[in-house]
Amino acid sequence: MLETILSNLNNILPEVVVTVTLCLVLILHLIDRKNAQNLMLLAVAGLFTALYVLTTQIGLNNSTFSGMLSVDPFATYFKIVIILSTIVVAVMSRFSDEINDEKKTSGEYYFLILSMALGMMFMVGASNLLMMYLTLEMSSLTSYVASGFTRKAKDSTEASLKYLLYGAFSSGIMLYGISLIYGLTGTLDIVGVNHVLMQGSSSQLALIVASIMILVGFGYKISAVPFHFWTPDVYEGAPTTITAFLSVASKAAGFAMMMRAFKVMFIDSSVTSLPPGAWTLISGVHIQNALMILAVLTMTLGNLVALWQDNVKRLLAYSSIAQAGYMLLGLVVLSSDGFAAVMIYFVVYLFMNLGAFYVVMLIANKTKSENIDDYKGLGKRTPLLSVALAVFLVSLTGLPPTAGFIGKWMIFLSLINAKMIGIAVIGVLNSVVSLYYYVRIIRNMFLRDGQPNEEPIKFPLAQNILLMSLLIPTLYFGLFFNELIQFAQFSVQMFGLK
Amino acid sequence: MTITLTHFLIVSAILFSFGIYAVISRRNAIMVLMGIELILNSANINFLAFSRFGGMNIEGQMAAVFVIILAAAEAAVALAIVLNIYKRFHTVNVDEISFLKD
Amino acid sequence: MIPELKIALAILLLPLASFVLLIFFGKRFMDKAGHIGAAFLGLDLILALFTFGSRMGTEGKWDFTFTWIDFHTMVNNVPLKIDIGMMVDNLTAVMLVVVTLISFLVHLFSLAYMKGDIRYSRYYANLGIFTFSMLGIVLTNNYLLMYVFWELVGLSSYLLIGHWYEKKSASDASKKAFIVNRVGDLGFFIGIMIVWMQFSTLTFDGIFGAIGTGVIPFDSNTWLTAAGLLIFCGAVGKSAQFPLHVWLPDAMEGPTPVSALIHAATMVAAGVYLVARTFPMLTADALMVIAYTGAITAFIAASIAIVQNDIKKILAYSTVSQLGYMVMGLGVGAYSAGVMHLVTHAAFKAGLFLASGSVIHAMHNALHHQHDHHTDAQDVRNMGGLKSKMPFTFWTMLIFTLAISGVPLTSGFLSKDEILAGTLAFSHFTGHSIIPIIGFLVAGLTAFYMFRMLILTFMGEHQDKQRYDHVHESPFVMTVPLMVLAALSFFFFFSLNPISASHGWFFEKMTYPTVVVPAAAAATPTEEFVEEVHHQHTMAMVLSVGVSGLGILLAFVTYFWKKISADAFEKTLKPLHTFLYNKWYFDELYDATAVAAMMGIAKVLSWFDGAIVDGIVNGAGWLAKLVSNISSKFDSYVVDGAVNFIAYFAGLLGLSLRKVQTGKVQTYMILAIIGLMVLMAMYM
Amino acid sequence: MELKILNIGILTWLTFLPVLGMIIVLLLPKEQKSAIRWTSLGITLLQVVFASILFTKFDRTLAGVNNADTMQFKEVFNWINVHSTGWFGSIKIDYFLGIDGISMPMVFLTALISCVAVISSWSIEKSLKGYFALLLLLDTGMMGVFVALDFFLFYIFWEIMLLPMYFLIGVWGGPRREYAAIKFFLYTLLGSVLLLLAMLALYFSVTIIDPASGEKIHTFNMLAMMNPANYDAGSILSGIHTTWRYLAYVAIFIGFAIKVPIFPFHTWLPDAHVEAPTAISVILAGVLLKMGTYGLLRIGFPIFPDAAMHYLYPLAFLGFINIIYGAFCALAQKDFKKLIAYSSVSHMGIVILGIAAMNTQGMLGGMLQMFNHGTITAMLFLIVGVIYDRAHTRGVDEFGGLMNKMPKYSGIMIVAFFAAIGLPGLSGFISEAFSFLGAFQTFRWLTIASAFGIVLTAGYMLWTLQRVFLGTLPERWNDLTDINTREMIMLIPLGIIVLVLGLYPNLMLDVMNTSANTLVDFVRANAGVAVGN
Repeated sequence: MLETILSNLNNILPEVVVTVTLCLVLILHLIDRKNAQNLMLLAVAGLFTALYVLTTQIGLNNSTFSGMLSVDPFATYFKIVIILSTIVVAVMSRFSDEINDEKKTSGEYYFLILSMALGMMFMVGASNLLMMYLTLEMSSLTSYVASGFTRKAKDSTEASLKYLLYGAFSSGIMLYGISLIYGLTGTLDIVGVNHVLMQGSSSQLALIVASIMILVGFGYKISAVPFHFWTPDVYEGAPTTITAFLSVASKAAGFAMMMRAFKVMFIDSSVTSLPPGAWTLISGVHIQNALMILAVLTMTLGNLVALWQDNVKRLLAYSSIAQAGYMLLGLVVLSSDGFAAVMIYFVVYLFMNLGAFYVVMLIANKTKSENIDDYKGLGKRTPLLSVALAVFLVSLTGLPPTAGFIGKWMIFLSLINAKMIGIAVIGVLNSVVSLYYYVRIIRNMFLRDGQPNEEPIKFPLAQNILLMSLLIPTLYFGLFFNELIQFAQFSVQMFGLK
Repeated sequence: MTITLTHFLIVSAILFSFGIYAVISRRNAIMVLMGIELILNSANINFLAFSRFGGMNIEGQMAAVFVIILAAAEAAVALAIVLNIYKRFHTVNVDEISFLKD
Repeated sequence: MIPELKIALAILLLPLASFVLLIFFGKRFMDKAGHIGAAFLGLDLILALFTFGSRMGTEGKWDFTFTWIDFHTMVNNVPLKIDIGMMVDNLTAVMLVVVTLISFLVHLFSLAYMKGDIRYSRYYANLGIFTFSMLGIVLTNNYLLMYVFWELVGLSSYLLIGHWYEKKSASDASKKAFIVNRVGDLGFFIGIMIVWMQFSTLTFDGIFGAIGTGVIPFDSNTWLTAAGLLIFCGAVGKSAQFPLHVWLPDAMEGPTPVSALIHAATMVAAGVYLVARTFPMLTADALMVIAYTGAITAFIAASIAIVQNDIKKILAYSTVSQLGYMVMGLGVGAYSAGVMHLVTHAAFKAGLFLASGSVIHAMHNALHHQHDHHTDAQDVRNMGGLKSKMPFTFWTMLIFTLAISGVPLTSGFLSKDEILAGTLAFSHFTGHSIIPIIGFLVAGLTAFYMFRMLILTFMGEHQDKQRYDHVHESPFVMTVPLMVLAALSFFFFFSLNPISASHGWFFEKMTYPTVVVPAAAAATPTEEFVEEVHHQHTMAMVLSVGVSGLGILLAFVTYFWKKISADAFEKTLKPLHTFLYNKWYFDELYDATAVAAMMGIAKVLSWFDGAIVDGIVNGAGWLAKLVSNISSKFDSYVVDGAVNFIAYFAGLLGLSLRKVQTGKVQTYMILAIIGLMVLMAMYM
Repeated sequence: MELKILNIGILTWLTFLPVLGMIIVLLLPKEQKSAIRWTSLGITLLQVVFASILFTKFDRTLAGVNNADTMQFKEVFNWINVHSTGWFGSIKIDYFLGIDGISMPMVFLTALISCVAVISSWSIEKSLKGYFALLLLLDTGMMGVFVALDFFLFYIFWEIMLLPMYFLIGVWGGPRREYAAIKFFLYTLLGSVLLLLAMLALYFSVTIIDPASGEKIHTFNMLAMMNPANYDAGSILSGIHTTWRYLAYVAIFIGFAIKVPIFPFHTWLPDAHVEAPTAISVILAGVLLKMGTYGLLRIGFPIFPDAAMHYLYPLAFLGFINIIYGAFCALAQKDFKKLIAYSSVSHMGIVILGIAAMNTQGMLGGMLQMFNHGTITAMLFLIVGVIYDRAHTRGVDEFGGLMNKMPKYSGIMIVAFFAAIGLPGLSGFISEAFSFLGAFQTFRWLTIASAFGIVLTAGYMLWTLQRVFLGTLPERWNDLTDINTREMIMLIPLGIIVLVLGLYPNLMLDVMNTSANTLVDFVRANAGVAVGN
């Protein structure tokens, strides 16, 4: 018994490392409350260790804890995304005034970040419905707290409440769905579920109800319309760092879990006639249309509403909803290249979105404002930062030669390959719409002049280094995406499937 | 009459509906949380009923136990947040706490 | 390329050289610019005379063709390429002399006339480029180059008319001239397109050769006629034929020598030359249209000329009328006569203009002396009695007038009654007797208004005594050209027989080209026609002498002996007079129709562009905003109502994209549930 | 045909010299204004030199178009190579540059116009570092579009131009610059996303044998897309006259039509031109508009011969509308620059008409018109710029009598105006004449109707000329100065080209001729060939 556990432990070594780190952070915090710097360094060090361990796990493809968790390339890929974004967020938190104001509790802050990360890392591996629910809740619970971290700020508090209620509510519905699935199939292990469903003879209606109820839970996590409503409010209210983290890491985790759940549960592995990489759903599972509708709604609504935002954080919130829409397109394709596209998109998204939030945060530090009107004339006051933000926004729009283009390009590539022209057209038209609001920011920075007496803003080297480490990949992957695609396509394979 | 699976399901369904109704109609945050508890427990009933009557494995009951624990944890976090809300807003009526909006 | 053609090429390039020299270094030469220009042209004239001489000795023609652009591809097994080149035949040779001679004389004349002009060197430069392009027209052997030089004379005429462009009227006139010509050229160009498409060549020989072998555009004589007529459009524009004649009178805004060179002798004759060149491929129908166009033009212009008072306007309309004459001549088929009239007219009409220029010059100086800037120096009513003051001018002017009136012993007489004979023959074959009638009528009118002008200008006596004293004869550089031209207005230069040109050298050399039109569509065969002309000749001569004599008599009776009161006439025929005086209201008509339409359309379209096309697109961009604004009102109204599902449902349906983000978390949950139900509903 | 400098292909040099310049400019301190100016000028001049070398070394007898072997100065490197994972098959994207008779004149034009633009930007003071950096980046984008033979690469360059253009109009433009800039941006992006979809559809329809590995792979290679044999049976764009092929062609067409711009996608043009600074207007009209027509020739026609032939008449009709409509709009303008902008619409219409003729003369005429319009309209915009710099107004009616005040200027102006009118002896005439001659053989009445445009053109051009240059000079302009040496330097070369091409068009025609013939024959020949089976 014990040795099985131990043997399993090195399968989840990265998680273990993170766990240890967060304990250490807590202890260090108890030792001296003042020094946030050390806490951050400790956390980052731990994360890097975890990252290293992860890299050793690449290619590992098995399941552990009696099928509860699977440690496969798919999970590993997403874990890397999560850890990377955690590192970035951890570092950028050091530069955030909001966070630094909460000196006494900065230990708790890093603890929260790390435990969120931990939850997400488990999410991407979870291959049992119960496990999925638990891990989802695990990351959610910490997120609720984290988004309310700056207790003095009313917004932050309100955000946490809304997040809590909405999250608990929708995960509750998801749980009900899970219970129904259990009733239908008598098992919670997704591979098992798949086997039962393959034999057919299970009630259509119940299956639909159940699967859509589960969809609610996922939809909430990835903030897909119409389960997105919490997103703008929480993103606006929460500290920018947490917003950034939620918008990337937790979305990634949600996506990973959703992809795994739907693929493993609903794939019809008996069908062999298909071209390699494509697959079909078990007859009677209509999840595809549902996803399609969700995707279209999500990006369209996200973009249209974003046109109206004057608060940059809120604007980025809607933009991230729209981005989720694009990624959903990758799922709709129902083929491994669609999944690969989504995974590539996430790496790209990691850099550009975190970059955008990071710049917004830095600017907010100085100007104490997130209002788009206060961005006027920034191009003169802080050229480097403005140019960087411009690049991130252009990348979010998806114009070459930025990484964002490659992300969208792969999505549409897979759509066209699946002959889904119509939906592809909707997608590209959306990206045209999105240009308008992204450019609004750029316009204010460069085309408009701010108040006459504004002096230039300078930023310390450390902050610029982080900026660069986000900016350079955004441009690099725009032109040299060989390895990225290579790695993503390799990582699509999940445990229990070819 | 003998109690069959169906009865349990009906009960849980009703419970679920009550939960939903509570969640969206009660103004007091605590009450909303209660509603959520109802939803979770309706799910629990399903789990137990299925594993008992469906002639199925122990998994369901195990799930129920986990859910109960998790519900407790959630309640703890939730109450902390609600407390904080009260500090800031001097009310726990969710519909009065709507400053973040378009 | 044979040496003769090398010389011809030199003739072509000399004026260009003069242009280049003067346009770039003109300022350096100060007032010597004129002499340089004149020198170049003098040399040119000598070469031209030489070419003329050697040409008349020989048969056939000199031609040089080369491939300008080779498309390296085949069109129905014929290599597609554009051949261009130059040629000299008798017609060309004559035209060379005419152009260079008159151009030279004008250069001379201008030395005095344009003295001290602000843009003296620019003026001579432009004369150079004009002469160059004009020579180009007569030297080319294909329609492409023809069109090229055609446009270039348009340009130089534009520049010269607008020489005094500070005057609004001048710049207007130049613009009008160019654009009206463009209309004609449009037709010309379309004609070229048809020809090119059918024959994939643009050389005269190539085209006529092809037609000769029975190939015709789109295998229909109609299209052949169309092609001919479209090319004729070019002539209509350049030679100021009805309905495009309106630009020529305005063109008198240019300096008088320019009028003499361009708008009397050469450029306007280019149209006639074009018709002559195209003659072989003109069908009967085409010729008919051409004849009528000429006739109508001749009549309209003559009728207007009667009542004009501006000496240059009178001459302008007489020019239009005479051009109509030539075109009519060619139209009826009297090829040689038409061409001959071109040449004779060039001489005496240039003379008339230069003479009038000399008069205007004198008047100007006189007026200048007494600091009178109101009196119009060009109004014949302010003149009179200048005979004794300016003898040279008067006598030469008299000769020109006789020539244009077609009085025997003049060159005009010869060419004119050949044309009239042609019209008679034409009516004999086709029965269109209206043509000869107009012909003779116009002959009479011409004699009348020309002598009216002469009498008013030189005879009677001058009203203003003091001004009269200040009038002086012009210097020699101006009178010498007049005398030269006067000499050329006598018959013997064209035919030793004073009463018939048909056996003179001109007709010998200027033989009819061989018509290649398919017999079905062709006009009367040349031989029969010439035969008939001979029969009609005497008749024509008598009649023409008669009518012109009548005209002259009437002029003297009215304006010299004043037996008939012109004013009384004016009174009685007031409406007619105003109608004629206002040139049949053509300008007004065109302004009211074509021009107004253009500008109207332009305004409408540009508004349309700004408002509609753009508006639609922008509108699409803002559609989202619109929709959500409208629905948001509706929504806010509903949301304020009781919290009930249907209301929210409706609100959601109402695409209230933004307003649903109320900030109330329970609203969100409800919406989520609705979404859930909708999703489920889709499968049930 | 190979030409290397420091073992780097000349086309790469041509394309990326400006980037080099941009980096230098960015490294230079703000204060070093003259250094920045001279660097940009040097770079662009070097570009012109290289372009001229190309022009002389270019082999007139090779056709190119759809044949990789006769493409000249080729450079092929593997850029992206994702090994087969069994789904898309391998993704291979080549860095594939090369030019033929279609692109050679455009390359030369781009180099020339960029250089002229730099000179005309000399007086820019407002944050000129950024200005020149963007200008050079733009230059790279334009050059890249004309030399890229791989669709993906083409698309990248195509998009790279957008952002610099946006800033150049938006920051250095006139009063309504923001509106104009975003309008340009949105329009062009809309066009290019459609292009993107068509590109992807093509990608999956075309398969070639990878010379390296020997496996079957999809490709973005344009030349491969032109070969009917390469289409997979049953792929989206296989077959002939299928709805998908039509849709794809229309998508591509709209993408390019917006750039040309073809009615009704033209409304961004007047705004952009009026607001943009002179140099940018010059680039817009001189080069960017040509990309649309170039795209049609390089991609639209040869890849979709059937659709191209099927939509030939509509295309010509749009050309006709452009000619007449543009001319009329120009006739009504009071703003000198807007007037010229609309004249561009009209003149580009002639290009459309010419290439729609789908025969040698029309094609040659259209291609030559592309080049000529580039030079002529550049002159016109520079002329407007000169007067605007002095008078700070563009109202046509506010001037008059400049002929006396600014003789040199007026001399050049006359050349430009009459070239635009299409006066023989100047370059405009030849190309217009050929376009019409060619078009007449395919569309008789339409061409006759379009030819009416030459009258209108004369109308508005001469009217403008009269209003601005003739007549008497208003008092307020008494202190206007004639153009200075710098302005001469940027105008004279263009003037000379206009004159030389007017007298000896073969200079350019020779370069295009073979390719034009091949293109026409290819399209006509393949219009009936079903692809992919």
